[in-house]
Amino acid sequence: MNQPLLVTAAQKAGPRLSLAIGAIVLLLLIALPLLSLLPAGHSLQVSAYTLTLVGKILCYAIVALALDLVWGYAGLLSLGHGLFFALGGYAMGMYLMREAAGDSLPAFMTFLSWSELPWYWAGTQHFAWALCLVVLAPGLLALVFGYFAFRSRIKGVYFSIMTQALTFAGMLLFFRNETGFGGNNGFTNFRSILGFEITSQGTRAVLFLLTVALLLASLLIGWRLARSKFGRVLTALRDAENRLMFCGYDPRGFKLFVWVLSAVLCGLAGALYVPQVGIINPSEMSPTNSIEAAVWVALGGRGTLIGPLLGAGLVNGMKSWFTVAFPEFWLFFLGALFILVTLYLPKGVVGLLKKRGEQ
Amino acid sequence: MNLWEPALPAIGPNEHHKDPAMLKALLALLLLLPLAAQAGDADFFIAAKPNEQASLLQAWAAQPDPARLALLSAMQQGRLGADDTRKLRLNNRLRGLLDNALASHQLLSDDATLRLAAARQLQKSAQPAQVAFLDRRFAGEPDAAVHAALGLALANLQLADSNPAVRLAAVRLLGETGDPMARTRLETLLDPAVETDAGVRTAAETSLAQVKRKLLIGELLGQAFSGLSLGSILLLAALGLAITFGLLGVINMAHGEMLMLGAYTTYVVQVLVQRYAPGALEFYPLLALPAAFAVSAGVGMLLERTVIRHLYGRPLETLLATWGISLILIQAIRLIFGAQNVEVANPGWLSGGLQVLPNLVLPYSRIVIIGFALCVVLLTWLLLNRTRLGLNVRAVTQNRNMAACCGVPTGRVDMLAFGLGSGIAGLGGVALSQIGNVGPDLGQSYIIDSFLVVVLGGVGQLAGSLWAAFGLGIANKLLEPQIGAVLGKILILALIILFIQKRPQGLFALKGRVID
Amino acid sequence: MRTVPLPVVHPEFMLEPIIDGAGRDAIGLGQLRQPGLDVRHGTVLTLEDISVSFDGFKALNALNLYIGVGELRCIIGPNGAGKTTLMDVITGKTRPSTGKAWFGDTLDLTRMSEVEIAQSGIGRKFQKPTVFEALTVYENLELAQKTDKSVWASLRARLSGEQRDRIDEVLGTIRLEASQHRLAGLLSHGQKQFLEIGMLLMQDPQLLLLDEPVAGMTDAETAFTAELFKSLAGKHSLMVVEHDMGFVGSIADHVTVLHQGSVLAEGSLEQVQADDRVIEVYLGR
Amino acid sequence: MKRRSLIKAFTLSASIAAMGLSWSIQAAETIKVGILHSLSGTMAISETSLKDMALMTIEQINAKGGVNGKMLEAVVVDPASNWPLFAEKSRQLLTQDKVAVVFGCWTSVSRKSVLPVFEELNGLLFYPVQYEGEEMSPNVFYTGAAPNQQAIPAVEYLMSEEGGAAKRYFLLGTDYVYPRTTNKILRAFLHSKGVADKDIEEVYTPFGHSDYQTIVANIKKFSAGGKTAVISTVNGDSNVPFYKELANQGLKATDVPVVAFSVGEEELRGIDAKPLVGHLAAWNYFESVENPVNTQFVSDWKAYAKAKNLPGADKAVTNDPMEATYVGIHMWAQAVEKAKSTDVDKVREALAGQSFKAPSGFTLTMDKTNHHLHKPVMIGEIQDDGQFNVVWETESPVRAQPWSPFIPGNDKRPDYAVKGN
Repeated sequence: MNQPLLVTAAQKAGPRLSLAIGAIVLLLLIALPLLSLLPAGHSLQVSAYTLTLVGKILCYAIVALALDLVWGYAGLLSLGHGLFFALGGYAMGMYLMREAAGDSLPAFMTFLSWSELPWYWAGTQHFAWALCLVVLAPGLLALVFGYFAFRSRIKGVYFSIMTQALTFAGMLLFFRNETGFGGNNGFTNFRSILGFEITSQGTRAVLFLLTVALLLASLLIGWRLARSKFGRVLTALRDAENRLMFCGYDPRGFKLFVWVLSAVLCGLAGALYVPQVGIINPSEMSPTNSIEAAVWVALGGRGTLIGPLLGAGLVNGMKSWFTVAFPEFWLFFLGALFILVTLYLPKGVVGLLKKRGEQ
Repeated sequence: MNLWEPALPAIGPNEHHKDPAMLKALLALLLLLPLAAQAGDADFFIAAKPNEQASLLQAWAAQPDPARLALLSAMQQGRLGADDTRKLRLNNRLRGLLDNALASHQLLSDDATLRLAAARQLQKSAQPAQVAFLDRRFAGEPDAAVHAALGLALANLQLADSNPAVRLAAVRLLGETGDPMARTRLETLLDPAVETDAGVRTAAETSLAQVKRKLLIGELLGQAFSGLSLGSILLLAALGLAITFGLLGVINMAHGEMLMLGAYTTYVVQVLVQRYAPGALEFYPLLALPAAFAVSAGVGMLLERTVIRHLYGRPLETLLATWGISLILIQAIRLIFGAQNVEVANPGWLSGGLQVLPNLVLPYSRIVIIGFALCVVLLTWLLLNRTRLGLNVRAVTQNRNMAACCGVPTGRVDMLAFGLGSGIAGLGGVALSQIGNVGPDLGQSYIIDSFLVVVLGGVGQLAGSLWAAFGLGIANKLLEPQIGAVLGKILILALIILFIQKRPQGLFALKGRVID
Repeated sequence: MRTVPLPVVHPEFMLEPIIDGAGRDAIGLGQLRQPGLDVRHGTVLTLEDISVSFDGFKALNALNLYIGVGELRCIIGPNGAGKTTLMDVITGKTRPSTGKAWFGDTLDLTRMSEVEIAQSGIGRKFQKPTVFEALTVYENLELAQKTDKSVWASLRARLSGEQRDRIDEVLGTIRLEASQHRLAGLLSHGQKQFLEIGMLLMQDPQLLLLDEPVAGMTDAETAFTAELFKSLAGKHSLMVVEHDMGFVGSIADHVTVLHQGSVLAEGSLEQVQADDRVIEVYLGR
Repeated sequence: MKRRSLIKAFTLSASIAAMGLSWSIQAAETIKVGILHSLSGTMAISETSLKDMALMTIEQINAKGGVNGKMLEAVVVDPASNWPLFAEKSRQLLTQDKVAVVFGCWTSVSRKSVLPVFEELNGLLFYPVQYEGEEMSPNVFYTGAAPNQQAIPAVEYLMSEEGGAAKRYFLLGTDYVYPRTTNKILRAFLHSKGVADKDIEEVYTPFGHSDYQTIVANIKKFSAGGKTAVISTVNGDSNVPFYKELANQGLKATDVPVVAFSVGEEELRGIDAKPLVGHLAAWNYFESVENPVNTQFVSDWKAYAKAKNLPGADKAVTNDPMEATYVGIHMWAQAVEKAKSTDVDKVREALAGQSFKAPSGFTLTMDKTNHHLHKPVMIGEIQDDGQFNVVWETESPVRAQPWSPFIPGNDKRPDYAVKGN
C-alpha cells in the first residue's frame, strides 16, 4: 500500500528542494490576489478570471486533502464528500441570499409564492450563524452517519457505496423545489458579503487569501495528525483493524473523529467556494463530483499530504484548459489520465516524484 | 400551411356563432346523404371546412352506410382511398369523430370480432344522435358478447333517457362494468338536480359502489405489476454487476456503459435489419440479443485484459480506472452516434398492451422484460453452478492463489467471468432500449441503482440480487403514489442505508469463522 | 503451514460480520478504565458449558475450561477441534450460543466487546502473525503499550522516559533492537511472530492467548520462545495453542486436549499422551 | 515499463500543448464570437446541435464577407453541463478571449449562473431557448419564447373545439424552475377561463426520471373524469420513456392529447413517432413550415451536417431553438453593421427594433425595450415521420411578456431591461 506517515513526513520535510518549492508556491498564492488589485491594463495585473479559477481549485484542493485524511490514512474511501462540500456551500449561500434579498424573501421563494421563510432559514441573515451552520450542517450529518456506519463496522466498498447513496439522496432532496433551497437552480446572483460588493476585486482578493489560509490550516492539521500517535493508530486501523482492537483501541472513535473532521473541512471549503464561483446548486452533490474528488487524491498520491493538492490542481487545471482547447476530446484525455495513473502510478504523482528523488 | 383559423382570441366564441350555419349545412347534407354517390363522399369531405367535416362525420356516424366503410377506414389511415393521393389533414377532434363513425359502420359488418371492437369503441365515444341506430343493432345482434358490449354502449346514452325505467336499467347495467368512465357518469347521477328519480339515485349509489370496488382491484394489480416491472429492470441492470463486482470484486464504474453498448447495438442491429432484411424487422430484438451480448462481452474482455487485470485485489483502484473507461466510452459513443438519443422502435409484438381490466393495461414490452429478466437470472445461475466455467469462476473468486495451484487458468477465468458479466449487462441494454431512451448517458442513470441492488442483495449472491431488485422495485412503486417519485426514492435510499448498517453483508450473508 | 501469504485481500475489502452488543459505549471517546481484576478463587479464566455453532456445525460443544492464575496451559487437538474458535470466544470475537465465560470472578466475557476485553487484560496473538506492517517495529510496540488508549489521549500522546525504557527493554527481549526502525512489513515470519509477542508484552495483560506462536520459527527461536514463556508464567497466565508437541513438552506443566469442540482429556503431557482416547483421536480410526 | 509510460505521457501532453497553441493562433483581424453550449454531460443531448447551428451560421456570414469587413471567429468552449463551469467559461470568454458576444446556454440554471458575470463585465449573451420569463437583463437578448408566446396559446387551442375542447388539465413537468413557473402561469390562466382546481392536476418528476408507469396510470384515472389534456413540460431525456409508456398503455391522442413545450424534431429523433401521432407541441417554428426561407434554411443545415459529417447527418433535422440561434446571430450581425462597431452598448442600441426574415415564415423583430423577440406561435401535431403538422398558428408575431401578468407582483415590474432583476 503506501508509506507510513512518519516516513512520508520525513520524505516531505527532508529534501530542502521540496521545502523551497513549497515556499515559492505559497508566496505566489499570496502575491496573486495582491497583483489582482493592480489597475486593469497593468502588465502584472492578474485577471479576476485567473483569481477565481485558482481560488476554485484551491477549494477543491482542500476537499481533496480532507478526503485523503479518511481515505489515505484511515482507509475509508468516501464517495460522498461532495455532500459535505455542498452543505457548507449552501449554508454560506443562505446567508448570501438573505443579504441579496434584503428584507424581502429570496427570489426563488417568492416564485414559489411562499409567504414566510421556512424555520431552517431562521437566523441565516446573521453571518455568524451562517458560519456555525457551515460547520454544524456537515459535521452533524457526518457524526450521525459515521456513528452508525462505524458502529456496525461497515468499511471498504460497502462504505463507499453507502456514502454514494447518501450524497445521491441529498442531491434528490435538494432538487425538490419544496425543500426550500432553490431546487435545481440553487442559489445564484449574490450581491454582497458583510456589506462588501461581492464582485469587487478587493472582496475577491480577501476571499482568495482566506482560502489560502484555510488550505494552510488544513495542511497543518493533517501534518499534526500525521505526526501524532493518532495518525499511527489510523494507519494501524487501515491495515489491521482486528489487531488494533486486541491491542485495546476502539477503532470507532478514531474513525469517527477523522471522519467528522474531514467533513467539516469540506464544509468550510464549500463555504469559501460559493462566493467565489457565485453559484451553489444540487449538482454539486452528484455522485460524479465525489468520484472526481477521489480521482484527484489517487492521482496526487493518497496517504500523503501534498499529493491531494497536486492531484486537485492538475486535474482541474487540465479540465479548464482542455474544455477550451479541444472541447470534443477532453473527456478522452481525462479518462485516459485516470487509467494511466491507476495502472502506472499506484502511488500517484508524489510517489513518482519520490522515485525520481531517490534515483 | 393552413391559415383557416381566425386570430387567436377568437377561437372560443365564434364556434357558437357558426353553429346555426353549421346546422343548416348539416340538414342539407342529411337530405342529400342517401342520394350522394359514395365516391362523392370523399370529395364532399375534402371540400368541407373543418367544422362541417366534423358535423359530416357525426351525421355519418348516426346513419351508417356499408358502402362508406372503405372510405372511413382509408381516412383512418390518413388517405381518402386506396388510389387517392390527396393529402388528408385531420386534427384530434376529427380523428375522434372518425373513429366513432367508423365504429358505427363496422357494426354493420358480418365479422363478430370486428363488431365487438366497434362496440367497445362506441362505449367510449357514442353520441346521443346514435341511440336510435344502436337500439336497432342491439335488438338484432346475434353474438352474445357483442350484444353485451352494445348494451353497455347503449346504457351510457340511456342515462339521459326521459323514461326513469330505462335510466334505472342503464344504471344497473353500468354497475356490472369496471369502466372508469362509468364511475364519473354514475357520480353525476347522485345529484338530485341531475337525476330527479330517487329510485334511480339509490340504484346509482349501489352501482357506483360496485364500480369503485372493481376499479380499486385494477389499481392495486396495476401497482403490483409496475413494481415487478421496475424490479425486473433493476435486476437486468444489476445482474452483470453482480458478477463483475460481486464475484470478481471489481468496482466496475463502466458497468453502466456496458448497458449502453448493449442498447446501441440494438439500435445498430435495427438499422441493419431495416436496410438489408426489412421483412425480419419484427424480430430484430431477438437478433440484437446475441449481438449485444457479443459486443459488450467483447469490450468487457478487452478491458479486463488491458486494464482491470492489473488491478485485482485493489478494488478502489479499479473504481478509478473503470471510471476513466466509462468517460471514454461515453464520449466515444457521443462522437460516433451523436449526443442525441437514437430511435429504437418497439416491434409490433412489443408495442401496445394487454387489456386485463377496463382500467388495467399491461404493456407487452414490460411483460416480456419481466420474463426475460427471470430467464437471464436462471441461465446465469445454471452457468455458475452447473458448469466447469462456473466452478472455476467461483474457485478463483474465493481463493485466487489456491485455484492457481490447482491448475485453474485464473487469467482466462477472470477474463471469461468479466466478459460474462459485461455480456449480461449488454443483454440488459437490449431490454432497456425497449422501454427507455437510448443515449450516451443511458448507463449513468442506472449505475447507482445497480450497485445498491448488488450490495443490498449481498455481494456474490445471485439470489440476493434477485430479491433486492424486486424488493426495491415494488417498494418504490408502493411509495410513489403516496409521497411522490422524489421523496419515495429518497426514502428508499435512506432505508437501504439503515438496512446495510444493520446487515453489512446484505440480505444473504455467509456465516462462518472469519479467518485472520 | 500458513507461511504462504494469503490471497491478496485488500484490507479495505475485508468485510466483517457485525457483533451484537458492540453497540454499548459505541464511540469509546471516553477512556475505558481497566478494572482491577478480582481473582480471589485463583482462576483467571472460567469457561463453563460453552457451545458455538455455525449453521448447525458445532465448533464448540458444552466445553468447560478453567485456567488458574499464573498458570501456563497448553491446548492441543487435531484440526477442527475448535482451538481457534475457543480463542475467538474468549476474546469476544465470536459469541457463544450457550454457556458462561468469566474473566476473573467478576467480568462476564460474553457481555463485553472485544475492545473492553482487551482493555481488561486479555492479550491475543493470532494464528497468522498480524502486525501493523506500515509502521516501524518501534511504533508497533508504542501502539501496543499499556496506556490510555482513547482518541483524545492519542492526539496528545508523548512518550515519557520510562515508556521509552519499557519499549527498549521489550525490544531487547524479542531481540529486535537492530531493526527497530524497519517497517514491520519487511520483517521475516519468525521476526513478526516475535514482534507480535513483544506487543503482547507491551500490553502487559493478565492472560495471554497464543495461537501457534512458534509456527515458522527456527529451532533456536523456538527454544528461546519456550524460555520466554516459562519466564512469563507466574506473573501472567498463558494459554498456548500449539501443534508442535516438542515445544509443548518443553513448556507445559498442564495440557488440555480438545476434540470436536469439547475437552477430551486434561493433565500433564505424560498423562494425556498415555490416555488411549487421545491416542485414538491422533493416531486411530 | 513505468518509465516508458511516462515518456508517452510527456509526448502526449507536448502534442496537446501544440494543438492548444495552434488553436489560439488565428487570422489577425477578426471578431471573436463565443459559443457556450455543453458538448458533454447530460445537456449535450440538446445543446450540441445548437453549437453546430451557430458554427454554420457564422460560416455563412463569413462567406458573405463577414461583418463590417471583418471575419467572425468562433470560440467554442465546453461547460460540460456543469453550472459553475458555465460561469467560469463565460468569464473566460469575456475577459481572456475578449469575445464581442456569446451565443449559448440552454437550461435556466446555466443562464442564471452566467447572468451575474455578463452583468458585471457588461457582456452580451444571446439565449435561444424558450424559458419561464421572470427575467429581463440588459446584457441578455432572449430569442426563445416567453410563456405567453408558447404555453398560453397552446392551452387556448386545447380549449377550442378543434383542440378537442378539453375540460380537465394534467400539468406534468420535471421539477425545476421552467415547468413550475409555466404551470403557475397556466393555472392562473385556467382559473381565469373558469377551470376549477379539481380539474387541474399538477405533478412533478425528478430529473432523468425514467419510469412513468405510475404517472401514466394516474393520467388515465384523471382522464376518466372528463375530456382531459396533458400539458407536458417534461425535460428532454425523460420524454422518451414517458411517450413510450403512453403508447404502450394505449392512451391515444384522440382520448388524451399531450401538448409538450420541450419536445421538438430533435427529441422525436429518439422516439418511434408512429404511436404518438396526434400529440401536440407548441413552438415558434417547425421544420415542416412551408416557405422559401425555411426551405433554404433546412437544406443548408442538411448540407452542412453532411459536409461536416456530423453524427446522424443522414436524418439531420432543424428545430425551434436552432432557428432561434440562427435568427439571433443574424440579428446581432445586422446590429453590428448598423452600429459600425461591436461595442456592447452601441450594439444594444442597434438591436432594438432590429428585424429579420426568419425561417418560420415571419419577419421577426427584436422588441424596442424588452430584449425579447416578437414571435409567431404555432401548434403542431406529431406525424408518423417525426415531423410536425402545423394545425394552428397566430396570424402575426406576438410580443413577449417576460413578466407574466398572471404572476402577482409583476405588474410593478418595469417593461425595460434593468440589471439584477
